[in-house]
Amino acid sequence: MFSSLRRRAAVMLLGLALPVALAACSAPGGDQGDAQKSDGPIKIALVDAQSGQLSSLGAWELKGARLAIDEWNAAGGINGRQIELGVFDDQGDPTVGTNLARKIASEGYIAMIGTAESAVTIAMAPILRDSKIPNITSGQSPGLVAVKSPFLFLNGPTSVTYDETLAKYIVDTKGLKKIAMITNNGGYGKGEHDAFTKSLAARGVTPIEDQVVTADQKDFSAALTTIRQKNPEVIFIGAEEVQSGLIVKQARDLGITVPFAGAAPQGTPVFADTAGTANVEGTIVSSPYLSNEVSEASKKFAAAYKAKFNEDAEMHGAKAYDGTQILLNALKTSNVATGQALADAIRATKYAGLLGDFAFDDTGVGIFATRIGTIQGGKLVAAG
Amino acid sequence: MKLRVAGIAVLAVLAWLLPYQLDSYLIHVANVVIIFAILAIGLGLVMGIAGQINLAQIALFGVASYATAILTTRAGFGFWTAAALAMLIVAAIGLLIGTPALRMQSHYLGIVTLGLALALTNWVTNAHIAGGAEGITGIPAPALPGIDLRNDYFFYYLELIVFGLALAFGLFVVRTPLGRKMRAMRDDSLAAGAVGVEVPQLRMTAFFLASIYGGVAGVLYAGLIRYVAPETFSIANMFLLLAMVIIGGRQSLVGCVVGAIALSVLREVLVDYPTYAQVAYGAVVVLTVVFAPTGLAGLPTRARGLLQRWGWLRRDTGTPPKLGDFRPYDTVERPAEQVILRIDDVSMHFRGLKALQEVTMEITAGEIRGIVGPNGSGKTTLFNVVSGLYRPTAGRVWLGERDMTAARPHTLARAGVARTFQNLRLFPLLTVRENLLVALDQTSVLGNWRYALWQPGVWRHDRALRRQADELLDRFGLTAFADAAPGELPYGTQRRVEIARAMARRPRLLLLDEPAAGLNGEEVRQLSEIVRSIRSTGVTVVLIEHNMGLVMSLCERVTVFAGGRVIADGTPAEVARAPQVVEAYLGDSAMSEDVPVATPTEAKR
Amino acid sequence: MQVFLQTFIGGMSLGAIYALVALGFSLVFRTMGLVNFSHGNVVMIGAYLASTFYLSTKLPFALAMVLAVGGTGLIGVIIERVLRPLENKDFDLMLIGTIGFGIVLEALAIIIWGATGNAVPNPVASAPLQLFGLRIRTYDLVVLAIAATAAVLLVFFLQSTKRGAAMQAVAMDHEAATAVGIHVGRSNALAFMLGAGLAALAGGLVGPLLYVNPTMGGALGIKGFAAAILGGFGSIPGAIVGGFAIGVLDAFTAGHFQGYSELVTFLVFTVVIMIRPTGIFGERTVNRA
Amino acid sequence: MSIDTDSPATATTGADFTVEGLTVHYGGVCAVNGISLTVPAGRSVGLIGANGAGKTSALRALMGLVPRKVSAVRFGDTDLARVKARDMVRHGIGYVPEGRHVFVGLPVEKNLLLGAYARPWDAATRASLAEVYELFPVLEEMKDRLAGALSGGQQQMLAIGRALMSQPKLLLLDEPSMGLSPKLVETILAVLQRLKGQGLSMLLVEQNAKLTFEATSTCLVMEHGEVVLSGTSAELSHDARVRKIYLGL
Repeated sequence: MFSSLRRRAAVMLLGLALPVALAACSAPGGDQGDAQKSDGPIKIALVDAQSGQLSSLGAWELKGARLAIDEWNAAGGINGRQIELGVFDDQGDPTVGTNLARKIASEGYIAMIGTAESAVTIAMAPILRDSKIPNITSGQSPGLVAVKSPFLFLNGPTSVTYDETLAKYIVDTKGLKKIAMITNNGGYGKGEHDAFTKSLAARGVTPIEDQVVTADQKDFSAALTTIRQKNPEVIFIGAEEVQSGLIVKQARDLGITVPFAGAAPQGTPVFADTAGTANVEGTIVSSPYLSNEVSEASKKFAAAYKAKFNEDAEMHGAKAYDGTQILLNALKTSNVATGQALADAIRATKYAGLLGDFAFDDTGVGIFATRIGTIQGGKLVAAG
Repeated sequence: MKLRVAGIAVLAVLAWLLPYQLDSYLIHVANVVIIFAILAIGLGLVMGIAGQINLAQIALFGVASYATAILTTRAGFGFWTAAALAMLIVAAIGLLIGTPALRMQSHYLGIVTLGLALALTNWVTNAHIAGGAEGITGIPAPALPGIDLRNDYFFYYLELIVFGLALAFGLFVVRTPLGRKMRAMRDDSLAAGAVGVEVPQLRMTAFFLASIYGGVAGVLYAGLIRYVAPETFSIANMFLLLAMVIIGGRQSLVGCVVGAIALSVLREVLVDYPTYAQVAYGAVVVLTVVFAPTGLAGLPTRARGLLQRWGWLRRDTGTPPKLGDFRPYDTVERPAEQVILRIDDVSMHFRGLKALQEVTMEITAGEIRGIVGPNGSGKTTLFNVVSGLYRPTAGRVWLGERDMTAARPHTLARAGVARTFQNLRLFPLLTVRENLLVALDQTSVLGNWRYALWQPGVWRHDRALRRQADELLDRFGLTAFADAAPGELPYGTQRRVEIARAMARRPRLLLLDEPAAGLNGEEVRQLSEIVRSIRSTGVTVVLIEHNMGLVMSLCERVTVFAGGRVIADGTPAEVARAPQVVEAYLGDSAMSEDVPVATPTEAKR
Repeated sequence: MQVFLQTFIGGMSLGAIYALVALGFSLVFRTMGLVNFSHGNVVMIGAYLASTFYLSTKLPFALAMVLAVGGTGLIGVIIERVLRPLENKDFDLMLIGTIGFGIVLEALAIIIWGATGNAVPNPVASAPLQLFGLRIRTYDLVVLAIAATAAVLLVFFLQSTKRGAAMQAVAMDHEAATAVGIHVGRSNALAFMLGAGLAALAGGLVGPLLYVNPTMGGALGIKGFAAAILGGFGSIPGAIVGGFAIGVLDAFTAGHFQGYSELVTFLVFTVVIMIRPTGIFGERTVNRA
Repeated sequence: MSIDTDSPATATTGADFTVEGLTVHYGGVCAVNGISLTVPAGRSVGLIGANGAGKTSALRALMGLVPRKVSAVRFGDTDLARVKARDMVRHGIGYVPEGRHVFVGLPVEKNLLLGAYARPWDAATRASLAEVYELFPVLEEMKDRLAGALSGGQQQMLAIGRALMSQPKLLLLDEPSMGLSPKLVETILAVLQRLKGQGLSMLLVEQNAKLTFEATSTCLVMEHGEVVLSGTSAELSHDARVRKIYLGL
C-alpha cells in the first residue's frame, strides 16, 4: 500500500517537474510579438454585437465601416496594401468582449473599430492598452473617458456634450425651467442622468422630478403620474430607443402633452415606431447627426450607403464611417504605423466628418458639439 | 485502480503541458473554461449530488467577483485579502439563498432561487458601489511572489491547481460521509430522514458548498478578467451552466467538468454563430433529459449495456453471488420491563379519511410486538406517526419518558427509532455498502467542520465507518453484494439489506413494516431467526405483518387493527380466537367455532 | 391619492397579462402536474406570430390573434410529445427539459425574426377614458376584458365540459383516469396546447402594450410563474389574483423603490412564499409526496 | 340470459370472460405466476387470499395497468389480449381500483360522469346517473361536494358508482371492503348482491372472505401468486384450509 503510494507520488513529481523544467527553458506562449508584416493586407478588427438585442447597432456600424473601407480599397488601399476588415461578435457581453480583445491581439490586428456598447468597450480597454491596439469606439459614456487609456478614442461626443448642448437649448434658449427627468438605471441611462443633472446644476436649475426606472421595466404609471402632477414644461428621457418609446407612449396615454427631450436614441425610427409617430411630435433631440440631409457630406454618404446596402443611412452607420475614416487617415499619414505610433497618429488627425470636425484631446474625445433638432411631422429637423 | 491512477497522471501532465500548444488567445479561453468547470462542479454538488434545484449558482459566482472587485477598487484591500472576505460574503449569501430549501422543493425552489438571482443582478445594476451597468474596471491583478499573474499562462497554472484541488475536494466529499448523506437525501429524502440524516440542515450544507465553489470561481474570474459587469451573471449564462451540468451528467462531478469543457469548446467553435450554438445546446439538453438522463457521464454504462444486448460484449457470467447466512448477535440480558413506546390517544385524519382513531397502546422494552389487521386499517399510518413522518391530528407519542409527538424523523432516528418500509425504500443509486454507511454515520451536520479544517479526520472517520459496514455486511450475509446496486438484487435480499440498514444505527426500537412480504418460505424462516436475534440484543421490535404464520410464531403480543382502531390486543392465541378479529379478517364470526385452535408454537412456515 | 390610483391602474393592465401567463402555467400544472419553464418563451412566440400576422399580412388584429393562438398551440403539442416519456416519472428532469425547449425557442425566434424585435401599433385607436382625473387606456380595458373572458371560458371548460373534467382527472389519478377510458397522453397534449394557446393570447395582447423581441419571454415568464405560485399553483382564481398582485406590486415597487423595484418585488415574493408555500388560494391540488 | 331492464348497469349479453396463463413480475419478484380463471356470463367470481398473495397484481394486470405476460384474455368472442387499459371500458369492462382512487379534487357528480367518459353524455347517461343515485342515495346528497371530502365508505360507493356509469358487462372490483367499518362492509355487500341479482358479471378481489363468499358464486383462493384452491363459495366458506391461509393457524 505504502510503496505503491510512494511510487505514485514519484510519478506525480516527475509529471510536475518535467513541464517546470521545460518552462524554465522557454515560457509558454512565445507566439506574441509577431508584429504586423509590412506586406499583405492591413488587418483591422470590427467588434460589435452581431447577435443579441444590440445586434441592429452592430449591423449599422458594420455597414458604415465597410463603406469607408471599400472606398479606400477601391482607391488602391494604403501604400498599395489592401485593408482587411475582420468582423467579431461580442454578443453585447463584456466577458465575450475581453475574450475578443485577446483574440484580435493574438491574430495580429493593428486597430479596432467598435463597440457600440460602452460597457463592452470599457471591459476591453485594459487588454487593448496592454496590447497597444488603438480602438475607436462608438460608445458615448463618460465612463470611457474615465478609463484613461491612451489607446481609446471616441468617434462621437460623450453624454456630457449631448446633454450640455441639450440643457443649453432648453434652459438658455427656450427658457424652460420646470424640467422633469425619467432615466433608467442601465449604463446609458445612468450616464445621461448624471450628465444632464450636472448641466442643469451649472445653470442653477434643479429638476422638479427625478424618476429612475429599471432597464427592463415595462409599466411607468407610477413615475409618469408623479411627473404629471408636477406639471413640467419638458421631460428629459435617458433611456434606450424601445424603452423611451414605451415611456412616451404611456405618457401620452396618461394625458401628458409636454414635449420630451433626449439624446441620440430619441432621434431614431425605432423610438418613433414604438411610441407611435403622433406621440413623438415635438421631441427635442440632441444629436451630432440629425439626418441625412444635414450637409452635403451627409447627403453624399447617404446616397452611397443606399446604393451599397439598399437601406437608408442613420447615425450609427455615420459614426462608424467617421471613425473608420479617421483611422484610415491616421494609417496613411503614419505610413501604416502600429501601436503607440498609430495611437499618436490618430490623436493628431484632424478630420471634417459627418458628425462635425474631429480634433482629439488627451481624453480621446474628438468632437465636442452636437446639434439640436426637433421632430416635426414625423421627421427630425434642425431646430431654428 | 492502477489504470485510473495512470489515467489521472496522464491527464494532469497533459493539462500541465497544454499551454505550450495554445496561443495567447486560446490560453485565455482555457482559463475561462476552467472557471466554468469549477462552477459546474458546484452546481453538480447541489443539484446532482444533493438533488436541490439551484438556479442561483451564477448569481453566487457574481457575488464573489463583485465582492472582490468592490473590496479591491473601492476599499483598497489587496487582492488576496479581498478574495478571502469575498469568500465569507458568498458563503453567507449561499446560506441565505439556501434558506428557502428548508421549506420548499422542486419548482418552488427553482423560481425562488431564480428570483433571488434576479434580485442580486438588479442590485448590482443599480448600486453605485457596484458600478451600475458599466461594472467595475481596474481590479488589481492578483500577485504571487515571483510570478506575474497578469500573464494568462501563469494564471492558467494557478487555475489548474485550484481546479485540481476543487475537483479533488468535490470527489472527496462525494465519497465520504457528507456526500453519501447528500446522495441518500437526493434518492429518497424520506428514507434518509428515517435513518437519521438531518435533511433540512443537509440542504443548507449543499447550498453552502455550492456557494464556496461559486465563490472560488468568482474570485478567479475577477483576477483573470479584472473587470465585472452584470451581463456576465445573466440568466442566459445560468441556463448555459445548467446545460453543461445536465449534458455532462449531473450525478457525476467528472461528468459536470466534461460537460463544462464540451459546451465551452462548442461555444468557442460556434463563436460566430451564437444563435445556432444556442439552438444546439438547447436541443441537446432536451435530448439528454429524454434519452440519456445520466448525461455524458452515463454513456459508458449505457454503451456497455447496449453492447451486451447486441451480443458484442460478453456478459459477466460468473456464478451469481449467494446470500450468506445471518450471523446471530450476542445475546444480552433482557432489559427491565418498562414501557419504551407509549401511544396515547392518537388520531390521524387526512381530509375526509380517518386513518387512525384514538389509538392507545404501550410497548414494553424487549418484546416483539405484532401489529395485524386488514388492508387499510391504519397500521402503516401508525408507523409513520411513530417515526415522525406524520404529525398526528391529536394525541401524543412517548418514547420512554420523552414526548416525541412533534419530533422530526431524524430526531427520532437519533433517539433510537429505526424502521423499514412496506415498499422498500433503499437508496437506489447507492451501493449496498453505501446504504449501510449512510445509516452508520452518526455525526451531525455541524461535525462537517472537519471537511474544511481537518480532512484526515474525515478520512479516518470514513475508514472506521467502512469497517463497521463490513462487519454489518458480514453479519447479515451480504458481503457478496456489498458493491451492487440495490435494484439489481433479488427481492428477499433487498429486504434483508433494509433490515441491516435499520440495524446500523443500533436502535432501541425497530419498526418493521411487512418484512415478509414477497419472501419465500425459506426466507421467511431466516427472517424470523434474524428478528429473534435482534430482540436478543435488547432491541424492541414492532412488526406489521400479514403472514400470520410468522406473526403467530414470532410475536409475544399481537395488536389487531381494523378501521383505524385497535380492536384486540393479547397473545397470538388469544387474539386468533377473539371473535372480532375473526370477523375483521374473514368477515364471519361463525367460522371461528368449527376450527380447532393450534398453539402458537406449532405454527410453521 | 391620484398617483396611488393611477399606479394601481397601470399595475392592473400588466397584471392582466401576468394573469394570462399564470393561467397557462396553472392549467398545465393542474392537468399534468408539470411546471413548464418554457412557457415564457412560448408567450414570446405567440407575440411574434400575432404581430407578424397583424403587421405583414395586414390581417385584422382579432384574426391575427386567433391564428397565433392556433400556431402556438401546435408548438405546445410538440413540446408535450417530445417530453412525454418523462411524464409521471421524473418531474425535475422534465422541468429541465422545458428549460431546454425555452432556450431553443428563443434562438429560433432570433433566427426567424432577428434579434432586435419590432413595435406593434395599438389596434384600438380611441383615446383614453378620463375618470376623476385618472386616465384609463381603452386598450387596457380590452386586455382586461379578454383576460376575464379567457378566465371565464377556462373555468367553464374545466368545470362544465367532459374534456375539461377528464383533464383534471388525469392529474389527480392517471390510472383511474385510464380505467374510465381517458387517453392520458392525448389529454396531456390538449392541456399543453391550451396552455400554449393562453400563452399566445398573453403574448399577442402584450405586443401593442410593449414591444416584441426574442428575450421578452424571460421577464414575462418569470413574473407570470411567480404570479401563479403566489396565487396558489394550479388554482385558476389564484392565477388571476396572483397575476394582478404581481402587476400591482411591480407598479408600486417601481414607484417607491425606483431602480431597485425588481429586487424588492422578488424579496417580497420570496418572503410570502416562505410563509405560505401554498399561495393565496392554497389548495393542494397535486401531491407528489 | 335475461336482461333486467331496471338495473343500472346490466347490459348482460352472455359473454364469458376468460384469462389464461397470467404472469406478472415486479422488480424481480414473481407476483402472479401463470394463473387462469373464467368468469361465466352473468356470474360473479371471487378471488381471495391473504395480503401479498398477488390478487391485486392479477387484477391490475388483467386491466393492462401493469406489464404482464398472458396467453389469452377473451371476453366472449373478443380478444382483449392486445387491448390497451384505456380501451377496456369500451369493451364493457368496468374497474373499481383498490384504495378507491376517486378524483379527489372533483365534485362527486363529476366523478360519476367521468365514469361514463367513453359514452356520450346524453339522456342515457342522466338515466345511469339516476340509477347510481338510487343505488347510493348518499352520493346524491353529496353530489356537489369534492370527492376528497367524502368518508372512506362514501368514496368506495363513489368508486363503484363511477364504474357502473360506464354500463359495464363485467365489473372488476379490487378490495371494496378495504378500510371500511363492518357496518359499511354490510352496505357494500348489499350492493354487490343486488348487482349479482341483476345478472352483472363480476370479478371480486377481496381479503374479506365472508363478503366474498356471500357476493359470489364461485371462488379462487390465491397464495404466493398462484391459485391454490377453488370451488363454489358455499363449499369454500366451510373449508378449514381457507382459515389457515388467512390466520396462519
